[in-house]
Parts: sequence; C-alpha cells; structure tokens
Amino acid sequence: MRRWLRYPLLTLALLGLWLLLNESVSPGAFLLGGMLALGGAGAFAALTPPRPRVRRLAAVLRLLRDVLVEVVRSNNAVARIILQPGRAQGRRSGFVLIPLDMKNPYGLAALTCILTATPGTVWVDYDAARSTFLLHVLDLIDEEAWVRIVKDKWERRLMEIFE
Amino acid sequence: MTHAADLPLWAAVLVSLLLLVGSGLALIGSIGLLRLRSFYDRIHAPTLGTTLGIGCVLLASMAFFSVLQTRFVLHEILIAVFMVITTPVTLMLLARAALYRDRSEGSTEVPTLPVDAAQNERPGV
Amino acid sequence: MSATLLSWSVLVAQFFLVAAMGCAVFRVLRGPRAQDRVLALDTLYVNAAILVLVFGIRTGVTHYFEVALLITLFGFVATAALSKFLMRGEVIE
Amino acid sequence: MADATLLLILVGLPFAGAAVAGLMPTGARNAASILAGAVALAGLGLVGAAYPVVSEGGVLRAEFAWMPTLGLNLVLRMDGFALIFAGMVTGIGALVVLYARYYMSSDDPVPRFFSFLLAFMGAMTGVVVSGNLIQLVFFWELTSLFSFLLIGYWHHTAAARDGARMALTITGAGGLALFAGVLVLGHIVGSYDLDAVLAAGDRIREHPLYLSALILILLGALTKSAQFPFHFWLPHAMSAPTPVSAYLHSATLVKAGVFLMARLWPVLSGTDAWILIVGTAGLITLVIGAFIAIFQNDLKGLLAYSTISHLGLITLLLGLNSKLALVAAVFHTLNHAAFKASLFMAAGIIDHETGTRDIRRLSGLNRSMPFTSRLALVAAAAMAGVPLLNGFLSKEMFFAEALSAEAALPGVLNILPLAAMLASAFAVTYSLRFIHGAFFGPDPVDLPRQPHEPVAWMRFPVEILVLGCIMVGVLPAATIGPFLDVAVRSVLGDDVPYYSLAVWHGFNRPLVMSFVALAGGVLLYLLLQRRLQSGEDGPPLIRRIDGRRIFERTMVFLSWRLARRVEGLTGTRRLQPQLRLIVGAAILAAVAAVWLRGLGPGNLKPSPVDPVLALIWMVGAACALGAAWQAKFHRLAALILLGGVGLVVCITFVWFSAPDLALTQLTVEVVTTVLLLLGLRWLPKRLQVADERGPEVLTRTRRIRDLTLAVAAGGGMALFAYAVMTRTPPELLAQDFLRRAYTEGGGTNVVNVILVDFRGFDTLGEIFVVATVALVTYALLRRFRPAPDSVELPEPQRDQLEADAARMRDGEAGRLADWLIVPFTLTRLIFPVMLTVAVFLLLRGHDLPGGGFSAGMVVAIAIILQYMIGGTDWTERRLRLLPQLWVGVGLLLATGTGLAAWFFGRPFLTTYFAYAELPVIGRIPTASALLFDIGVFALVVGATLLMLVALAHQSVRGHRATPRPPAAPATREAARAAAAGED
Amino acid sequence: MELVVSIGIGVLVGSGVWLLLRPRTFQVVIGLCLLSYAVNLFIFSTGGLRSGAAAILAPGEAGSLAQYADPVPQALVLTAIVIGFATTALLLVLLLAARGLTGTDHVDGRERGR
Amino acid sequence: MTGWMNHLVMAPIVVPMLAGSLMILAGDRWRGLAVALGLVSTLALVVLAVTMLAVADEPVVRIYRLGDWPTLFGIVLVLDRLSALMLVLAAVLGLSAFVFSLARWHRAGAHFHPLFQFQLMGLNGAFLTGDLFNLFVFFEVMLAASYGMALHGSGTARVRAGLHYIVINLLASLLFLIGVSAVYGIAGTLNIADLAMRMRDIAAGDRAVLEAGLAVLGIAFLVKAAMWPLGFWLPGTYSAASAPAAAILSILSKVGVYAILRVWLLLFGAEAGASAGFGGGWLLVGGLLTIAFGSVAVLATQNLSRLAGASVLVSSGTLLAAIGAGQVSVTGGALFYLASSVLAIGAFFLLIELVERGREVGADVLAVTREAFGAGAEEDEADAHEEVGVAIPGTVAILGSAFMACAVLLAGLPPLSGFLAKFAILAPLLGHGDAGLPAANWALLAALVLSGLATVIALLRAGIEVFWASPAAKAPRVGLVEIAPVGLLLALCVALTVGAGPVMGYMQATAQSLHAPQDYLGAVTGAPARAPRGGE
Ligand code: NA
Ligand code: NA
Repeated sequence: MRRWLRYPLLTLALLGLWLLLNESVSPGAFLLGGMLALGGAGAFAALTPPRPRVRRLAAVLRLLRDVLVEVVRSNNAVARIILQPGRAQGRRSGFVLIPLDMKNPYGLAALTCILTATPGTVWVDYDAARSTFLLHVLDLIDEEAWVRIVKDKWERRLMEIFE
Repeated sequence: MTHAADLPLWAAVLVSLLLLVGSGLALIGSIGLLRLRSFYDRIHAPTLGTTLGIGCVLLASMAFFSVLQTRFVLHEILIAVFMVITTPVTLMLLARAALYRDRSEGSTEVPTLPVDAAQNERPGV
Repeated sequence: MSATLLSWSVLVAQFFLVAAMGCAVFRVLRGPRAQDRVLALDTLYVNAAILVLVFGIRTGVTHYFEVALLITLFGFVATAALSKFLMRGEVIE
Repeated sequence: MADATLLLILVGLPFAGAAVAGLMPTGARNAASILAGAVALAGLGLVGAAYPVVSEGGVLRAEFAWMPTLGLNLVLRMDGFALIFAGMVTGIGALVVLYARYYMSSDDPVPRFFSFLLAFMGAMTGVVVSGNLIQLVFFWELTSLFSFLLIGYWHHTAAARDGARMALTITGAGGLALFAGVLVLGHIVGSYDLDAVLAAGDRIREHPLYLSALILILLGALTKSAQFPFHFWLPHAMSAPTPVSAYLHSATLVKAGVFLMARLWPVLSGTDAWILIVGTAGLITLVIGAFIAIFQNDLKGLLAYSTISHLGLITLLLGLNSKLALVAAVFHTLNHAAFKASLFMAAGIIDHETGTRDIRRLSGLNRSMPFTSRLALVAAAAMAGVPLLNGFLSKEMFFAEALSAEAALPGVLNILPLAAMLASAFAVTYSLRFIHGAFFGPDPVDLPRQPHEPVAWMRFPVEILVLGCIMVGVLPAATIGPFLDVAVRSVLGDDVPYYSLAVWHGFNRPLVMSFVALAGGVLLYLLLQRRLQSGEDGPPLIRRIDGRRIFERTMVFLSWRLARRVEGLTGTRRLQPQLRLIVGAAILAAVAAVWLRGLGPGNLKPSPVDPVLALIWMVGAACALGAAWQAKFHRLAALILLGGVGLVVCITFVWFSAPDLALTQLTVEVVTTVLLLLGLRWLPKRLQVADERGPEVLTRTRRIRDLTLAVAAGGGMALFAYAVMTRTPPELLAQDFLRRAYTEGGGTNVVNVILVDFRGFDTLGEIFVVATVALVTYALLRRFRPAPDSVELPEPQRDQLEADAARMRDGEAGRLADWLIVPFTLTRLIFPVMLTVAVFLLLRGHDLPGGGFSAGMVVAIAIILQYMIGGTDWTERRLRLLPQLWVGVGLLLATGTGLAAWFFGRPFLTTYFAYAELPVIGRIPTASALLFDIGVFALVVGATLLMLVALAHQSVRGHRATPRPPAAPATREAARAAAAGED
Repeated sequence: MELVVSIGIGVLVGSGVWLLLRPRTFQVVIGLCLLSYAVNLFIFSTGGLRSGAAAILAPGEAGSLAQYADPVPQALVLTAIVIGFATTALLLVLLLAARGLTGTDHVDGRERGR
Repeated sequence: MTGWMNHLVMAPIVVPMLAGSLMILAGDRWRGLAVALGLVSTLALVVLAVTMLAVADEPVVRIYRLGDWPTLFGIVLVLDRLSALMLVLAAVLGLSAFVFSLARWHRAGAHFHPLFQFQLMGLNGAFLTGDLFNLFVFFEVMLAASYGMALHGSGTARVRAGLHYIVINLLASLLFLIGVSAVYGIAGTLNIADLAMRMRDIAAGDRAVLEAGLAVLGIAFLVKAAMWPLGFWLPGTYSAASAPAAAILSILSKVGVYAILRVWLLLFGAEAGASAGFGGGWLLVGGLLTIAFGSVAVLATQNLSRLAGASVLVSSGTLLAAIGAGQVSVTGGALFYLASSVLAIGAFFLLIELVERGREVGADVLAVTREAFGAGAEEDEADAHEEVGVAIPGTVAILGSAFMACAVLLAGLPPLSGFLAKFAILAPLLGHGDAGLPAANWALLAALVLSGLATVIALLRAGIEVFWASPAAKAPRVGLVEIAPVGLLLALCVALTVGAGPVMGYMQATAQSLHAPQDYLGAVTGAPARAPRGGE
C-alpha cells in the first residue's frame, strides 16, 4: 500500500483520466476510478521509476501559460517558413549543442516535451556524461541565442519545479 | 448535419473557425513535409499538426459537443495530453536514428560525435 | 444557418486533412530515406486522428472519440517501434 | 451336420489353423505341420461328408447376411463342381503338407510357412464354395495375397522377391479387373448371387455390356491361369519353396482361373467373343508354353512352362463352345493336378537331395534314387499323354474336340488339330527331357550333394498321386467317373452330353494323332538332345522376348518414370503455382456461377459518393499499390504503407458506423507493425541484384501473368463486392439482434452483445484460435535457429557500439541509458495511463465501443512499449508477466462462464444479467457476459505477449551469443546496470 | 459510396494477390495482410454502408434497422480481424523459422532452379 | 432428452476445451498431469462420441441452442448421424494418435498437449455446428491447432512444408470468409438450415451473386479436401509431419469433405429450386481428376510418408467423386469409404514411423535443431533421443502384418473394409439396368480400380523394400503404446468388415437423411423458441 501511495500526483492524474474518460463524477466513478488509479500507480511503481518531486504548482501553471504562448508563436513562424519559400532562402537550419545543468529525468522529459511541442525545435540527442543535449532548430539565427533561450526560459524554471 | 441545426450561430462560427485553422495547420505541416529539403527540416513540419492543429480541432470538438449537449465535454483534453507526452518519444527516437544513420554514412550535414578528451590523450587507441 | 456554415467548414476541414494525408503518403512513397517514411507515417496518424475528430463533429456522435484517442495514444507506438528499428536494427533488445 | 456348419468349418478352419500356426514359435516345425495336415485332412473329410448329398444332385448352401442392402451376402454353396475342386484343394493340400514337413529346413520359420499355406488353402476353398460373385472376388484376391506371401517366403533372395511381386501385381491387377467385371455383371443381372447369375444366361449375353463384362472377367481368369500374354509371372513364381509350387502352381492357384471360366461357362460362353478370346488365348498358350518348356534347363522352370501349356489346353477346351469340351476341360484339370503336383514334388526331391535343379548338371539319378525315378517316370508319362495313364484320356478327349470343333471356329482357330498335335509332341519332348535328363545317362558329376533316396514320408505324397494317375488311367470310369459326372452335371445341369471314360475307343483319329505326337515328340527330343544338353537357357526364336524383362521395364516406365513425369506435369511442389491455381479457381468458380445466371441490378440504391471518402481511398489505394511495389526491396517502406492502408480501413470503419471495428483495427495494426518489425530483424538485407532471376523474357512473362491474375482478382472482387453491397435480403437477421440486444442481452453496444452473448460461441472459438496460435508460435520459437548471417548484432548496433567505444573511456557509463532517459521517463509514465484506458475499454464494452479484445491489445501494447524502450532484461526484472497463466486463466474464465449456465439447467453460454443496487455506487449492471469478456481480455493479453515476447527473446539469445566488439567489453552491461540502477 | 468502397476493396485485393504470388516470404505476408484488409472490408460492407448509425442503442431501447447499421457483419469482422491477426503472427514466425533453417527467404525454402 | 443428457451434444467441444486450458496452466513442467488430463479427455471423447452415435441413429435430429437463443437467431449445434459418425472417427483417431504420442512425440516440442486437445475441439466443433460462420471459426481452431501439429518437432522439412500449408490455408480461409459474408449479404442468415430453406426464394437477380459466393466457399472447402488442382500442399505437409500429427491431420482433409457433404447437400438438394444440383458435375470431375493425380503421386514416390499423403488424395478424390454422383446410395457407400479410409490412413501414418525407425532413417526423426546460439540444448530436448520401447518378440512380424493390413486397406483389396468400401460405392453406382452405363460411372469404376492397382504396385514396392530387401534389418524398438493404437485402428477396420451390414445400414440412413434433409431442416428451423428470461 505504501508503494502505491508513493506517487500521489500520478494517482490523482489517473483518477482525473478515469473521470474524463467516463465523463462522470458520480460516486461510483470516483470509487472505481480511485481504485484503478491506485492500481495504476502500483503498476507504475513496479517499473521502478525515479521518485518525482513536483514543487511550486503555481510555477507549473505559469510555465504552462508561457509554453502555450510559445506554441502559438512558433506555429505561426513555422507555418510562414513553409508557406513562403522566398523568405526561407536566407533561413539556416542546424544543430545546436546545449549544455545543461538539470539532471532530473522528469525535468528533462518536460523540457523535451516543451521543445517538441514548440514547432521549429527538436530534441535530438542527450549525452548524460557531458550533460549536453543536441537540438535541431529550423530557423537558426544565432546559436548562442538558442542556448540562452533554452537555459533561461525553460531549464531554470523546470529546475525550480523538479529539483 | 441536421444535428447541428440547433447550434447557436456564435458557436457555429467558433467551431468552424477552429476547425479551419486546425485542419489548415495540419495541412501546412504536411505540405512542409513535402517542401522542406532535408530530413532535419522536415521533422519540424508535422509538429504544426500535432500541436496547434490538433489543439484547435479538439477545442472545436469540445465547444461543439458542449454546446450541443449542454454539458461540459472535456475528455478531448486527454488527447492533447497524450499528444504532448507521446510525440517527443517518437521524434526523439527518429531524429536520433537519422543522426546515427547519417553519421555512419559519413554525412557532413550532421555534427560528429564530441570525442572524449581523456580518450584523445591516450595514444594508440 | 449554423448547419450550413458548419457543414461547409467541416467539408473544407476534411478536404484539408485528406490533402494532408495525401502529402504524407507521398512522402512515404517517395522517401528517400527510411526516416522520412517513418516521419510521414507519424504525420499520417495524426492527420487521421484529426480527421476522426472532425468526423465526430460532422455526425454529431461521440462514439468516435475513443478512436482518435487510441490513435494518439497508440499510433505512436508503431512509429516509435519503427524508429527504434532504424536506430538499433531491432525493436526489442 | 447342417450345411451351414459344414461349409463354415470348411472355409473357416484353414484360417483358424493359419492364425494358430502363425502364433507358434519359430521352431515348432512338427506341431505346425501336424496342425496343417490335420486341418487339410479335416477339410477333405468335410468334402467327403458333403459328397452323398452332392452326388445326388443336391447343393449345400448357407447364407449369412453381410451387406444385405448391397446384395453382398456370405453365400457358401457347394455343388459337384465346387466339391471336386474343394477335394482337390484339401486333398492335395494334405499331401503337400506332408511333403513340406520333410522338405522345409528346420532353419526356416516353418510355422509361418504353414500359416500362409493354410490361409491360402482357406482362400482357395472360399473361392470354390462362393455362392456370391463379390465374395468370390474377395477370396480370389486373398489367394493372390497369400500366394504372394508364399512365393516370397524366402524373401532374402532377390528372385523370390521379384517373383512374388510380379505374381501379385499380375494376379492382383487381374483380380481388380475381375471385380469390375463382376460389378458389371451385377449391373446386368441385378444380383451377385451365383444362382441368380447362372439363371440369367440369355439376359447376360444379350446385354449391351456383355462384352465389357466378359473382357473384365476374363482378364481376371486369364491372368490367374497364366494365359498368354500374362503367362510370364508363373515361371518366376518358381522361386517359391517347391511344396508351394506343387500346390499353387499346379493344383490350386492357377486352377482358379480355369475354375472361374468353367463356373461361368453356362452364362458367358457361346458367343464369338468368348470363342475368340478364350480360344485364342488358350491355343497360343498351349503351343508357346510347350515350346518354351523344352528349352528350360531348370526342372521347375520346365514344369512351370508345361503347366502354362496345360492350362492353355484347358482354356482352349473351355473356349471351344462345346459341352464335351467342357467335360474334357474339367477332366484334364483333375489329371493335370495329379501328375503336375507329383512331378513338382519329384523335382523338389531331386533339388533337396542333389542341391541342384539344372537338367544339364543332373544325370543318371535312376541309380541313386530308383523309387523316385520310377514315380517321376510315370508322372511324366502321364504328362506326355502316354496311354494307360490319366493324361492320355483327357488328351484324347481334347483331340476329339479339336477335330470336331474345326469347322465351327473362326479363322485363327482353324489350325486347331495341327496345333494340338504339335503341342502334344512338344509335351512328349519336354517330358522326355525331364526324365531322361535327370534320371538316365551317365552318373552325375560334381553335384553339390551326394544323391540318395529321400525319407519314405517325403516320397509318400508322390506315390499317392502317381497311384492316382495310374488308377485313373486304367480304370477311369470306376475311379474318377462318378466325381467327374457330379462336377460336370452341376455346371451343365441335366444337359450333360454323352461321353465315355473308356481307355479304348477304337482306332480313331484322336488315337492316330496321339501316336503321331508321341513319335514326333521322341524324334524331336533326339534331334534336340545335344543342343539342349549344352544350350543356353531359353527357347530359340523367341528368347529375346523375355516376358519378365518386358514386364519389369513396363512397370518401371509406367509406375515410376511416367508417373514421376506426369506428377511433375500435373502437379507442383512450389507454392506460387499453387496459390495461382487457388486464386484462379476462385475467380473461375465465381465467374462461372454468375455467367450461368446473369446478374441484374441490386435492390438497394447506391448512396452518392462522398468526395472526402473517395479521396481517402485514393490515399489508401496509393498505399496499397505502393506496398505491392515496394515489398521486395524496401520492406520497411512496405510495412509503413501497410500501416497507411490499415489507417484508411480504420477510417472507413469510422465512416460507416463501426467504432468497435476501428478500435480493434487500430490496436491490431500497432501490434502487427511491432511484430513484423521484430521479424524483419531476422530477415536478410535484400539488395537489388541485376541478374538475380532467370532470363528477362521469362521474368516478364511471369510478371504479366501474375499481373493479369491480380487485376482479374481485384476487378472481380470489386464487382462482386458492389453486387453484394447493393443488395439486401427482405428479412435480415440483424433486425432481431437490434431488437433484443438491450432487452434480452442487457447491453446497448449491439456489436459487443453479439460478440459476447448472441454469438458468444464464435468469440469463444476465436480466442481458442488466438491461444492456439500463440502456443504454436511459442513452440516454434523454442526451436528457432536464425540464419547464420542474422545471428550477429544488427549493423546499426554494431556501428554505435564501435562509435561509443571509440570515444569513451573503458568502464565509463554507456550511452544506452543516456539518450534513452527521456523516452524512458515518458513511456513509464504512459504505462499506467494505458492500463487505465484498457480497463475503461473493457468495462464499457457492453454498452459503448470497446470490449475485451481491444482492451487486451491495449495492455499488450503498453507492456511491449516498456520492452521496446527498456529492453527485455530490464522489463522482465520488473514485471512478472506469466503470459501462459494469462492465456490459461482467460480460456478457463470464458469457458467457465459458458459452463456456469449448466448449473442453472440452461444451455452452454446462456448469459445472465441483472442490475444490482450497491451503496454509494448505485445501480450497476452485472452481466455474466462481462465475465466472459474479461476472459477474452486475459487471453488476448496473454497470447499477444506470449508471441511478442517469445519473438523478442530471440534477440536476447542473439546478444548472449554475440561476442562484443573487443574495445568495449563492458559497455552494454554498464548501460544495463545504469538503467537498472536508477531505482 | 458503395462504388468507392468496392473499388477500394478491388485495389486491395489486386495488390494483395500480386504480392501473394511473389516469391519472397515477406512479400507474401504483406500480401496476405492486404487481402485480409480487403476481406474484412468486404464482410463489413455486406450489411450495407451507412454513415452515423453506429449500432449503439439508447438505453432501454429495442433498436431497429431503420436507425442503426447492421451490427452482424461488424461482429463477424471483429472475429475475422482477430483470427487474421493471430495467423499473420504465426506466418511471420514461421517464415523466420524457415529462413533460419533453409537459409533463404524464398517461399519454397530453396531458390528457384536450385 | 432432458437434464444432463441435454448437454451431451455440447460435451465433445467442452471436454477438450477444458482439458486444453488446464494443460496450458499446467505447462510443460507438469507433463504428467497433462498426460493424465489428455488420457481422460480423449477417452471421454470416445465414450461420448459412441454414445452420441447411438443417440443419433434415429430420425430425430438433436439440436443444442447455445446461449439458449432461438435457433435461427443464435448459434446451434446439430447432432445428426453424419456429425455423430465424424465425431466417432475423430475421437478414435484422436485417442490412437494421443496414445501413440505418449511414447516420445509429446516431448518433442512445447505445448503438444493443449494443441492436441484444441485440435480435437476444432474438429468436433466443425462437425457439430449448424452455423456457417461458426463453421469458419471452428475451421480456424482446427487449422490453428493443425499448424502446431504439422510443425510439431520443428525441423527443416516441417517448416518448409508448414509454410506452404499455412499460406494456402490462410488464402482458403479468406475465400471462406468471402463466401460466408456473401451468403449473409444476399440471404440474410448464417444458419445453414435456414439458408437452405431460403434458397428457393432467392430473387432471380440475386441468385447469381449468392451462387458465386457459395462457389467461392466451395473452393475453400475443396482446398481443404485437397481436390486437384487445389491439393498439392497435402502430401508434402502430411509427410513432413510427425507420426501422431499426420495421423490426426489425416482426418482434416475429410473435414473439407464433410463440409461439402453437409453444406452442398443441404443447400443444393432438390428443395433448392433453381439451384438444385449446383456444381455436382464439377465435384465428380474434380474427384476423378484427384483420384488420377493421387494415384500418379502414389506411384511416383518411394517415400512411405509421401505415399501415405498421396493416398489421402486418392481417398479425397474418391469421396468427392462419389458425392458428386449425387445418388443417395452412392453417398452411403462414400460414407462407409470415409470411415474405412480415415481409420486406415491414420493407422498407416502411425505405422510408418515405427517401420522406418528400424531403417535408421529415424535418426533425423526428431529433427532437433542445432543450437546456433551456442546456448546449449533446451531442456525439453534432453530426453528426446532416448530409446523408446523394447524389442518385443516378433516385432517385425507384427509390423509386417500391420503394414500388409494397411496396404490392403488403402488399395481396397480384400479382406478388409477397404474392399467393401469400394464395393459400397460401386455397387449402387452401377446399379441394375438393361442399358449401358454412363461415361461418368465407367470413369469412376475405372478410377477406383486403377487407383487400387496403383496403390498395390506402390505399396508392394515399398513394403518389399522395407521388410524383405533390407539385409537383416535389426528389429526396431517399438513400445506397446505405439503399436497398440495401430492395432486399435486396424481392429476397427476389421470390425467394419465383419459388421459391414449394420454399419452400412447406418451409412445408408445417414445418406438418406442427407439427401432428404427434412428432419434436419425441421429440427433446426422449427425448434421451440426461447423462454423469456433475464434481468429486472
Ligand atoms: Na518542436
Ligand atoms: Na447486402
């Protein structure tokens, strides 16, 4: 039982998943959903994941908002690149090697999700030994700028949340 | 579309807009798949569809069914969440696979492996 | 009015999405490399999921939601497997 | 004794004896021979017991139902004709048993010999007392079978094997022809009962099928009786032990053909066809057999050809279409049995005592074995037709018939008297050769053994037979007369012509012919003697025509070379032509069916084309065609395109109101992709090689043919599908399903209710299919051996290992765990999510899209994902999967749900549903169908995992076997350790 | 609509048959998959094609064909899909085993003319 | 028929179902348990089948409504004479093959026991079901298990032949599905009896489509029945299979024949209106060609197993041609032939392995694969090579007699039932009349006679080679459990011969009810409806 309760956030999320799937908030759904969520967390625990710690929920929400904005912005940017081949002439795409301070796997995962969700950037490779990751950028104006964007805009805030 | 007849106009406009934007983005993304020249460029294109593209359609669906059934239809959120956590797995694996394949073929387009300094110092390896 | 508007926009959206699928399939056929084909398949899956959602709006039935859900949640497993195969030469090591 | 008992014992006793003898130990020579002798004597006794009734014109008859509806009953029937044959079979049988007791070596497994001999005796008795023609065929083939075993008794010699095989092939084939003939006869008569058939003579001869029946039946009779052109098997059957030859090849087996012809003589003879076939065969055999016999250096070979000739004589007589000739035939049959059996025995004694049967080596045995010599002399004289011996009498009758028949016969047979005389002269010659060659002349030199008289008991049977020859020859009317009369009377009825069995009929033409033949024979022998003594084996002129060689060559050609050629032409062992044929046959069958009836328009108006779906299907078609195009050289592309097709199919299901199908299709799609990818690892890299295939033209032709077939199949199927879609029957089963689904099935998702309730039995069967396939897959993979070029690690992995090794210090953490950190984290998070979705799909299946199958697939996918990202070792250290347990439990749960209905007195799979009121939760449906669906779920999880995991494990085996690149021995282990160490 | 689906089935069957007649095991597997898609669609279509009429009843209702698509072919297709999946898996494993034991991926277990 | 008797019809499916499922749970580790379960199950099946044979031998056709649904709505099982006959054959063959396998084959690969049970379950289900789609499902159960049987023991030859077998059967299954669904699309039912009732009233414009579907369905059946030119897969597959597998497989081709008997006679009988007699000529011609090809194949081989496989073709061809003749009494004869040839071929397949064991070709019998991975032998292979059985005295004589019996049976020679079987087909075919015979009858007569001759020649050659020509062949070690099943099957052939009268009576009654299926149709379509039941 203790093992199951080790991941309260996940349990809650699974309960939410259940309720959304069933589109119901009846007691029955809660009861069954709760049981299933506990079971799901148990299954998760069986996979021996590293212990996630999520702090500062408010920071999470702020981050989410910024990500959304960024998603919309880069959607627009990439759509333009695709639709206007003329402008793309001067465009340069390329790889950027970014050093990271963050080690937490959940933080890294979240960073990947963010970078993937914003069109124009793709996480390519990660080197744990050197703590660097390789990013491919569609519109690479300045490598340094990208390093800064990632580190300041995302990594720092993710470290606040996960470490 | 008889079932949509009782939909208020504002909702219809909203849903229509979201649908058009969403599917338009998906189309643009797929066009990008055709137009962009290298694989590493192309890998960015579908993200339009997987983010805002599907997002808009999900919003449209939520709005449409919520208004139509006069209750909150929210389960579309799940799709969005799933998209966010599954897409990186595919794209990462794919991009890295491409990188390695290109490297092993000696392509100049991709960065070479950063070689360990300590290793370099040792002679004869 | 609502019905007309919606039916046209649904139709256009569907055309967009089918066109998008066409683009993706073209890329699958064309290649040139295996990674391009896999990427295109992934795109195809996403476009299909959106198409199913739009179809749900078109018919006003929610039964198809799960299909879209499953495409997003499981379609990626296929492309992930393909990518893994490209990278390592085998899916499960 | 009642008829039935007597006849049953007569036929059954030898078989029973055979069974007992067969069970005796190998060395029980005396016991077996006593048993056999007793059985034979008992049989003879029974025949004797029947004589009083039969001699009065009575017929013993017993009928037992066997297959009464088809007119086949066991009818045992003994009239005079059957009686004398039965007497011959048992009587000579008894003598042969006695002879064999002393002839057979104690090294041989003698009980087996007697077992076969008795069985043969039974079969032969069965033939002669059959009152039903099918039953006659039955025993007829048995005689072939047991004679095969007897001829092949010394099967360590090639001659015995070849002789036995030839005998069975010829007589067996003849028996099959006889079978067909008897069936045709049955068609004509309407019964197989002998009495009925014999009563329907006119009907038979006038029937349009008479000739067919006749030819088929004669094929049987003539092969058995070794008539030209089927005569050649008999000499080779001489490789049998001599008692066998004496019994089978003089007295019994070969007489079966004669027996049959005489038996059916009243109904089949009398037509030109009969005369032509039987007469010609007999005539040719008579002459050729006698001629060849002269030139045989083997005593038994000489006797064998002589037998052929004498059988020809009998056949010829039967073919003469005269009642007197029939009498003569029957008479000669008996006479021949007596002298030929004794001669064979004599030959056997010579062989036994001297160790050879070669006439050229033998000489002057008269001095060392005088008794045997006298006996053989008398018997040979009988064979040559010397007066005062039995052979003379029947030969005399034969000459008379030959003379009287002359005018009435068709062209070929007009030389009859001349041929008869010639053959008789030959008979004298070979008889002389037998006697003179073996017993007279100088003392033998260089024989394998020192000859002396055999033991008295071995000579005794010969003595009896020779005595018979003399008695009949001297006092025919008193000895054989009554028996012959009874026999002939039962064939011809009261219409027996006058014949006289006197020794002296006055000085007439037949007598002259006899003397001419005797003189001619002696003369011929004198002329030929020198040549024969040194000559090579075989007759002049026709030596080259070796029946056996022709037979063997024909057999090899027909039954081997030709058969193989024909099989190659009309069949194939290759897959592609077979598939082509099946596809072609299906197309043809459908086209033919439609062609015959004509196709009208359907009763449903097709709905208008939705451009979106049309476009989707253009995408789908592109995928399908692309897959067809790419599958050879770009397997991955084909696989991806297949995924595209699957997706389009899935959308089509969505489009046309089948969400359940779409869900299932999707999950199956994913698992199939993973599965095929797992398989691709073990397939060779296929590269385009220019001249991989044959000539360009051939390849193109093949492709055009396949393309045509593919287009035909596709076009045909499209048309067919359109035709079915645009039609609907007036009353559709579906109406009921929709109506009852909720009210009686308790679910709103009708498809699911059908699957787990209305047609749950289909689903039950289906999960057993899945389980079975999983088990088969597992079993197959347990024995999996990859091709040598696939054993080592895949190329990308080797590259990466080398690259990593090159840039890393030894022992430093590997890269596998590094770059997988993010996917690792995410997929572990996805795991419980997928499980929850699975439960969701499972529980709602009865009311909304979902169900056990798709839920099970979802769980399987969730686990496979962990395998993919985490690797096999990692995953299995954390999840104890026990797929076989899942499979077993799933099956039992589903079956058990079905069985539970039995306890409520309901049929299997009767479902139960009700709504239960629970605190807090409220009303929930409880349906036994859910339990069933859970069984399906468990099975699907287990079976899918069993297959995928078994396949994945091959990679693990591969890794264990592959030596790592030397530079990085610990890299992978370190990586695993790192991955594991995250806990 | 019937026309589109028929032609679709036809194209799948054509491609499938073409692949089925190829000499390489993998081609045959893909061909059988395509054929099985086509057959599934065919089974599905025999009940008629109707849009937006999934046979999911409103609770308490006795449905009728006027409102709902024919559920029987759907149930049959589900069974067919599952069986098809299982047998495809088996065929795949078998072709791997054949390749391992015979050293070739030719359907006859030996290259032609050898 | 009340109470527990009521469920008798279902039992032949349930028993192996449960046994097999339990065996999976037991796994290969507790093989003793699996053996015990298997024995119980196969024996029970024999008892059940014989009971059902007794029950079925009356005009009443028994139906079992699965799920208690009305007959035309749910799936029904139907027990009539034909299905009872097939059940008995399957059960007897199953028992024999199972006992035979206990000597060593059951250890030659994983999961033999459950696969064997599922094989029997599939067979029994196919024989009992009255529903066309359910027939498909049980065909698949049966085929899936047969894949396992055919591949049991693995090895190059098996895998190579198995690949063909599976691909062809997958194609045939697809054809089956096309046929079944076309039937549903046009006639609106899946119940065979219901379909038969509806045949007459099919609209003229729809009949072509329905018949085309049924023709495709027929092709699927004929592929399984191995009609020429659709059956080239059979000799290869059967000869590559292990002995017990081949024995049980030998009834599989008869399932195709069964399906044709059942479906064809029901649907295209006299009641079928315009469709009556559909395709009968093709069956006859195809059957004749199959006999011809089978005979040629029999002659063209010196391999005993392949010879046995070719004999299966001959027997399939004989059955198809006899059915195609379309006469009641000929069908009766065909049924007798079916029983005789199934038992004989089963015995022959078992025997071949014992016979060849003495000839040192048995060295590769288990065809154990070399461990390419170098990981050492798998545990179940360890005991695979152990010698089985003792050299019982007279082994060669016993084997020789058994071989002779099999040869006589296959060739249709006296004294065993093979001869009576051919007679039972031919006698009514030729019948009685004043006129000549139609060419088809002549052809069948010639085909049966000549195929017999071909078999004689081939078996003679093979038998002499095996038993007589080999120089002092050392007596093979044969276990009692191996020879006993052969003996059982041959003894049944003897019983068929001795009891030919009553057996033939049964067969004729079966044929009559097949050709005039009023009892069947009445029982299925007119069965009492479901009592109201269920919730609330
Ligand atoms: Na991105
Ligand atoms: Na229809």
